[in-house]
Amino acid sequence: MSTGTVAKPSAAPKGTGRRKLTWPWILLIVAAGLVLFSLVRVVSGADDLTSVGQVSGALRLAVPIGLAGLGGLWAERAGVVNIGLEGMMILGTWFGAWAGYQWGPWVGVLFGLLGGALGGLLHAIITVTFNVNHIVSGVAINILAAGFTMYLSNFTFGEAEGGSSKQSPRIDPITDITIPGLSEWLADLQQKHWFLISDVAGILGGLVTNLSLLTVVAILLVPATWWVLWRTAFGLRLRSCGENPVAAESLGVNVYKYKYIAVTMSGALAGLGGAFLAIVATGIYQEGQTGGRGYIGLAAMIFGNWMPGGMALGAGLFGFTDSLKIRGGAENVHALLLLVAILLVLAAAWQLYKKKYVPAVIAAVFAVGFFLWYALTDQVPSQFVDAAPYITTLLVLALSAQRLRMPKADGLPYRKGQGK
Amino acid sequence: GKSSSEGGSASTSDSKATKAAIAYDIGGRGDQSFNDAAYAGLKKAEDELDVDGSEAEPSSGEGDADKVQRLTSLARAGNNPVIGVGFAYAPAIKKVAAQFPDTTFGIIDDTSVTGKNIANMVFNEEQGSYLAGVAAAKASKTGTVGFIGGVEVPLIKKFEAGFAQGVKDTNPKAKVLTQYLTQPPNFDGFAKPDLGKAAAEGQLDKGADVIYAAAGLAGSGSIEAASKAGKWAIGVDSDQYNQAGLAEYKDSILTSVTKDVSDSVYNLIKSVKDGKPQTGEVRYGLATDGVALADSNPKYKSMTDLIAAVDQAKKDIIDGKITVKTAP
Amino acid sequence: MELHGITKRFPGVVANKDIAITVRKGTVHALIGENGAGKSTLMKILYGMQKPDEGTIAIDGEQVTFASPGDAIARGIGMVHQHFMLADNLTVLENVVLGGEKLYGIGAKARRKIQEISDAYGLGVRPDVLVEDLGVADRQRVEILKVLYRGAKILILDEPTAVLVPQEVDALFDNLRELKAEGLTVIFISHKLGEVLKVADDITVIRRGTTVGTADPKTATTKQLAELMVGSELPSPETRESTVTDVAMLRVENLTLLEGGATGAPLTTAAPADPSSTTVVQEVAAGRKLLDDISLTIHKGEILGIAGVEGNGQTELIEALMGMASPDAGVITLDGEDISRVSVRKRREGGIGYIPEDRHRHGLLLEAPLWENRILGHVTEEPNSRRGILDPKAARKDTERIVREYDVRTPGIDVTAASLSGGNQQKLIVGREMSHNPKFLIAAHPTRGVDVGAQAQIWDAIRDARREGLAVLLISADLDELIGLSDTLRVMYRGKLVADADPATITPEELGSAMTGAASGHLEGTEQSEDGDAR
Amino acid sequence: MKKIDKDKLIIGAAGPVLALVSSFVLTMLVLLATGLDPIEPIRLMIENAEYADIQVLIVNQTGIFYLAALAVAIGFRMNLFNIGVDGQYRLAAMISAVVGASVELPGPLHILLIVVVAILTGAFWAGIAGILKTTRGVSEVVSTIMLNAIATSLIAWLILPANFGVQPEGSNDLTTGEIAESGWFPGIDMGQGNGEIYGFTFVALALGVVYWFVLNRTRFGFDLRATGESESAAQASGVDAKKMILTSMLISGGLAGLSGMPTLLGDTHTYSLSFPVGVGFTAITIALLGRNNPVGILFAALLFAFLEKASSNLDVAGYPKEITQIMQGIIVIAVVVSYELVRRYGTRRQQQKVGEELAAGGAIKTDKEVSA
Ligand SMILES: Nc1ncnc2c1ncn2[C@@H]1O[C@H](COP(=O)(O)OP(=O)(O)OP(=O)(O)O)[C@@H](O)[C@H]1O
Ligand SMILES: Nc1ncnc2c1ncn2[C@@H]1O[C@H](COP(=O)(O)OP(=O)(O)OP(=O)(O)O)[C@@H](O)[C@H]1O
Ligand SMILES: [Mg+2]
Ligand SMILES: [Mg+2]
Repeated sequence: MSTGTVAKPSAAPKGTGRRKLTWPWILLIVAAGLVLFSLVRVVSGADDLTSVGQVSGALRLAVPIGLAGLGGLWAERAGVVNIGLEGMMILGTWFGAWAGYQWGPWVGVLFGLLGGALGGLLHAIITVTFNVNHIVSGVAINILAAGFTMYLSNFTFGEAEGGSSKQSPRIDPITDITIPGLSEWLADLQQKHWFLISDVAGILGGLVTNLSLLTVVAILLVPATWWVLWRTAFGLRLRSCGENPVAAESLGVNVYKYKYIAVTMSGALAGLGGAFLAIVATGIYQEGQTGGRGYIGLAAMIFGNWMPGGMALGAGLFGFTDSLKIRGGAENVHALLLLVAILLVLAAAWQLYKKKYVPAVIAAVFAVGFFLWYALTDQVPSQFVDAAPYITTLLVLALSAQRLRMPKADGLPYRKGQGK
Repeated sequence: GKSSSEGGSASTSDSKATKAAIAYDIGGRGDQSFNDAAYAGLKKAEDELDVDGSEAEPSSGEGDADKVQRLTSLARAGNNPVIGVGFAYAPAIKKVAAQFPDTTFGIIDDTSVTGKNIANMVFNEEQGSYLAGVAAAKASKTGTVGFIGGVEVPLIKKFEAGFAQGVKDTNPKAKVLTQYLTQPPNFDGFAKPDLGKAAAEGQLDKGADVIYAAAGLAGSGSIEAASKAGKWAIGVDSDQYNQAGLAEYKDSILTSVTKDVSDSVYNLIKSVKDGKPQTGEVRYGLATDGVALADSNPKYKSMTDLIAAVDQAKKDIIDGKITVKTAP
Repeated sequence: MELHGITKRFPGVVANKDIAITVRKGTVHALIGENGAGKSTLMKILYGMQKPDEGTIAIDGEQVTFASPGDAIARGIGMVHQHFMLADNLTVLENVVLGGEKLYGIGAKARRKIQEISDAYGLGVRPDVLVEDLGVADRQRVEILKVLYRGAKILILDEPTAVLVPQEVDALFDNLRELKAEGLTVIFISHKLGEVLKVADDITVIRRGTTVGTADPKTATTKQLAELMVGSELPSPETRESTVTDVAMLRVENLTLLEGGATGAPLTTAAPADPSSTTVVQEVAAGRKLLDDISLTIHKGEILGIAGVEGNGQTELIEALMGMASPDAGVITLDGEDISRVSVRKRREGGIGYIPEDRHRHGLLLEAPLWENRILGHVTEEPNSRRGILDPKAARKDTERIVREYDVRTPGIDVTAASLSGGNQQKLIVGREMSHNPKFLIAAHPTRGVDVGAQAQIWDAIRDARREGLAVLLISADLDELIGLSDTLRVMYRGKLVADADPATITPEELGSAMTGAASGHLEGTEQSEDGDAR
Repeated sequence: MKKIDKDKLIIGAAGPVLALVSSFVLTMLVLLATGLDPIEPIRLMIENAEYADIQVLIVNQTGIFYLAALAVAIGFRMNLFNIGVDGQYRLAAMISAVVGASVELPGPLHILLIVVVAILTGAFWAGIAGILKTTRGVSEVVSTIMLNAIATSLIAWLILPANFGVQPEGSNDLTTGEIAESGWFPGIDMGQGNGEIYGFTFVALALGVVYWFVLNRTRFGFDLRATGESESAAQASGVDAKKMILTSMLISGGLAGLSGMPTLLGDTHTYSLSFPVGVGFTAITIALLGRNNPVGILFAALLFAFLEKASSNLDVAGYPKEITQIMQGIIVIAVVVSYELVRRYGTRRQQQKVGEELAAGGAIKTDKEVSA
């Protein structure tokens, strides 16, 4: 190892019994969550919690994170840690905008993909061919991508009409689709603020209102990734490179090839996330536009246990809280306090049931704390509102039992013909 | 040892032409906001006063020491005045101004450092915002208006305070929704239109029908959202009705609270060139039109009731009948 | 199939030198030779995983060159590697179809095919379990299935029996005979000469990279083979006179460890992917007893051997004794002191020595120099440190002593542990552990994968220490070693000590039947103890 | 023996040389491709770095980077990825500034108090990630990313005038109030307005020595390195991995907390909205570039400080400053790739030697065998 620092996210405790989440269970959990949410909304009166606007906003904020996370997933499933997602996203924003303002948004999307893929390819060359520590390479790519795009902006956007050295001219928007009738009907229903029904209507409404075509593409990429990686021969080979490349090699799989494909694809997806930011979310390229979303995407992927569905859940959670806070945080986040209090009560009850008294008491104390905070105030200070997505993520991670399992050869160096 | 500006071409400062310099705040030139406004002032001075202008950009994550070095280097190169764009330059100017008594230093948005050769160019943003509040309260049908601040710093809170006061004084029952986009030192809130848009959408959903965004570039997202919803937006800093990038939404831009940074820079340079350098606090308020409410939108002009109320408020403020708070 | 003039050089080592072998179609051809003789390398060449520097390969008279295993597979060659080549986190099905997806897809058709093959050869493989949950023998079968699935005509088995008990070996051999009857050719590598004689049609011996001879299994004896392999007589692990005292050194009472207990909390890194490190837990259900009421006593000067198929709790027993896992019940007493709740470090300081079963995972810092490896595990003890401060000078000096006394072949003490061969790594570990005069030594597979010469040295070291009153817990898959070295024998099965035996009279086969759960209680010499209540 | 030394020397020198040459060439190519003079910017930077005031800036920045990079490196040495150094650094600077401004103590005590508070705050913030990891298995990568953002919010709240902040009359800045002069760390004035070298820079260097000593000469350091190299082996050797994770996280956080001290005690004497940020992220690169080695990190920190400070006049001369960031990226890649190439060569050499030794040791008599 060149630097002795393959840092890897935590591995699951050995021998934890895996209980697979089956569909009925998932649906049940989702339903329970919804009821809880609805309850909190009705009690707190924060009707924005599940409004159409809130959900569609959440989606818009979640997409770039989710695309970055998906990118991370491709790379890490093939055994390459990709902390360079941020850089690849930056390339996506820049290339996407550069092509987008000149030749239209869809060409921009294509170039965003290509720009990100370029970053991915570089990462592949450094980590796969030269076997350099993956984190070093990723960090270097982040610096390089940021520097490179800032530098190039001076020569491109800086001279373009309506642009500056820090931002691109405006890009034509991509068509938004709103399903006529349905959208309004759901919005109306949501406006009634009925228990549960309005919530479901709001969520569904958010998913069909002002939906950019690129958002649709991004959402479809999640099941598509799952299908490709878990249901095709190509995917099996790719995953085998992340689990045991030597075994794959011994069966005639060209490990280098799959790693190259995976990491390039990873970059392309992150680049698409960047292009989304520039073209759909903002309409222009701006320096520093990604604002660490690549890292958050990586976090979402770890959160989701290296699985597309879990990753999407992580990105969604983040987008949701992010949207909550930006759309009138003081009130919305205040309602979240109640939710947290209830969840903590449930956690305490569960620990009690499992006869783990100390954690139960701790959870209960926190529950009371949060409840008091909720009851005694009307608003959460805006500073804390800002932290809501991050605190939520931490809380969810800390409360959910950690059964994360990264691909076994993730981040480890591999050289052809040197396996034992 | 030598200092960076003693040697080299820079030290040949014997030419008669006035040299002026501005040192930018984070973001630098091209931010289409604060820094660009300062640049516009410099540019105007170059064009009209035959001044030799130079600019210097900060690097990200730098400290006071770097700013001291930058200002020193600019001053040594013979620039006069040297203008620090933004309050972050205050500690640096305090140090450097003492060393260069013959050079005038300008600082925008700060009066905490003072000196014979320091010009503190400050704006009564709260006064302009008060007028915006009056206009918003008058224009609102729902009685709910929104304020969006880019980053929650005292400077932007001045905007909030003035706006809220203006609204309440006009319509005591009106509700002001307030939303800040980010917390310092995360200055994304001045730069990310998507955040401004999301925040505006949230406020619109809560019934706001006039939205005032003091959020730099992010404000364009708020304007977009308000326009799409068929509601009013109020712009900031420059007259956003005439801004090319926002032409699509101009009809929805009720008015803008202008803050004439560009003129303040120009004025300082001119004063130095004229041999009567400004010093001490140079305040730009309603009285001098340093801050003002734009009236380019024909629809705005047609609201006579509203204009009357705004003009009355303006008069009251200038006369001192109304004092506008600077903190919410 | 014919191999001709194969030469393969690695940096500094000639692994194969002008090797020539002819394998007849439809036979089992055994390849024997000591550690590092070059057997695996030769087979990897035949399998396309490595390219020969010189030499030719001909199959059915036709000359071939393989650029990758893919080419070899296409020519009908299949290989079961010495170290398992399985991805733990994939299912059996996925592991089998990987690389051969074109044959039957990756779905239902493939599943049916696997079931078909499994039934045909009685492999009993379940396609949808995770490999992680399989025991070693099952993994072995998956490996064989992988090869059969691809329709291999030539089967290479590199030390397939190293981890199997005699009964499992017999089952494997039955399979091999069946395969042979179907016209398949098998190349079989083993260190166990008895097995070789049992199953092979031809034998080729390799020493130091070259073929040194062939033998006819019908006439040759193991002794002859051994001499051919090594060039001298084989050492035997016999202990000679007993040194057992009646002073109890280690006493374990009612030790119980439940699944999902305090073992390995979630930590910094995942263990390096090493499929050969088989901490196998068979079909673990939450709360299952990994160690079930274990009681044993080891006296000063006694070697207690534990026999058992891997994955029956030996690893957990070691972890519990070392303090790496905290047991759910039971008391461990070392030299009269209760150490049940004492940390690993304190136990080590208190005189427990540890030769781990997996030296790469538990015994060495592969990328660190030898002298730092000498410190590992004894960092708080003399001469490595004094009052919290390391003493590199003393440690280096002592490392040099160990290198000398234990004949560790190395150019110096500053090279990394990774650059030593397995046998030399093991000698270093033994030397290190012995240097702190342990009262009690845990020796897990102390000679696994180790050269015969080094094997003898390690045995000597253990015997010498035993004479001076060392108590030893010996765990080994090599039943000859176990029987030869131990003073007392116990058999472990599903976390329980189910049987005991007298090493003087017991045979490997009898031991093997107890290891598979077929016999229990006190195993009496030659008379079969089938009356023991089979659980 | 002499031969080995020569080998080592050549191999040791080959890496940096290869890296320097290739990054230089690549940077020139980028400049050429955009139609700029390829040499001039580099010449300008070198010239700029000859001035005393720039040198002071470089030295001071090196100290800051060095501390933060040590914080990152100590985590890396045991495979912990503390992305949260930036948050720890900011929070520690803020809290210690508050404490420092609110007390009056005699000189050394005052400084000591501030420093201790900074260490504790940084350690506390990193410790949250450590606790979450050891008790709940939350990946420190995720938790430190989150904690960075949470630190931002927490600071924004704490610095409100209603809480612990101060808004100086006439200023739009928020500060924590000025620390009395007894709490200023004396520096070395370089005269002629060239600025001061922060006294804390020397503390940073001393800590580099301590870092080396602790890691290489103490039991604790050995355990830490062992855990980083092989967690399983370390555990078997008696290291309590959980305790180790927590301890190193605390140390890392403490060092991160210290990295705000040069600026706070030597320059600003207050924490304000314009306190430098992003140090912790640059530090990750520096630690990786310096290969977590105290001397390597020093050079890497110096290099990065040079690139940042010496480029200050590039924009005035008409060259985009961003070129330095491109150079940073290229240098990191060039360095690690060339180190890897050299390492491969070196490993091959070493194995060759081991092989020769083996061949010499185990006398082979292959050819005299008989076949049965
Ligand atoms: N993947 C590899 N890359 C480089 N060198 C290797 C590799 N695998 C093995 N070696 C070299 O081969 C030598 C022996 O390796 P290995 O441990 O496989 O030996 P062995 O034949 O099993 O030895 P022993 O007989 O002692 O068990 C070592 O010197 C090692 O450096
Ligand atoms: N990848 C490699 N790189 C360098 N040397 C190697 C490599 N693989 C094997 N060797 C060397 O080749 C020699 C032969 O190794 P090989 O694995 O073929 O032995 P073997 O006969 O299979 O031994 P064992 O009985 O231990 O399996 C080893 O001593 C080792 O030094
Ligand atoms: Mg072998
Ligand atoms: Mg071996």
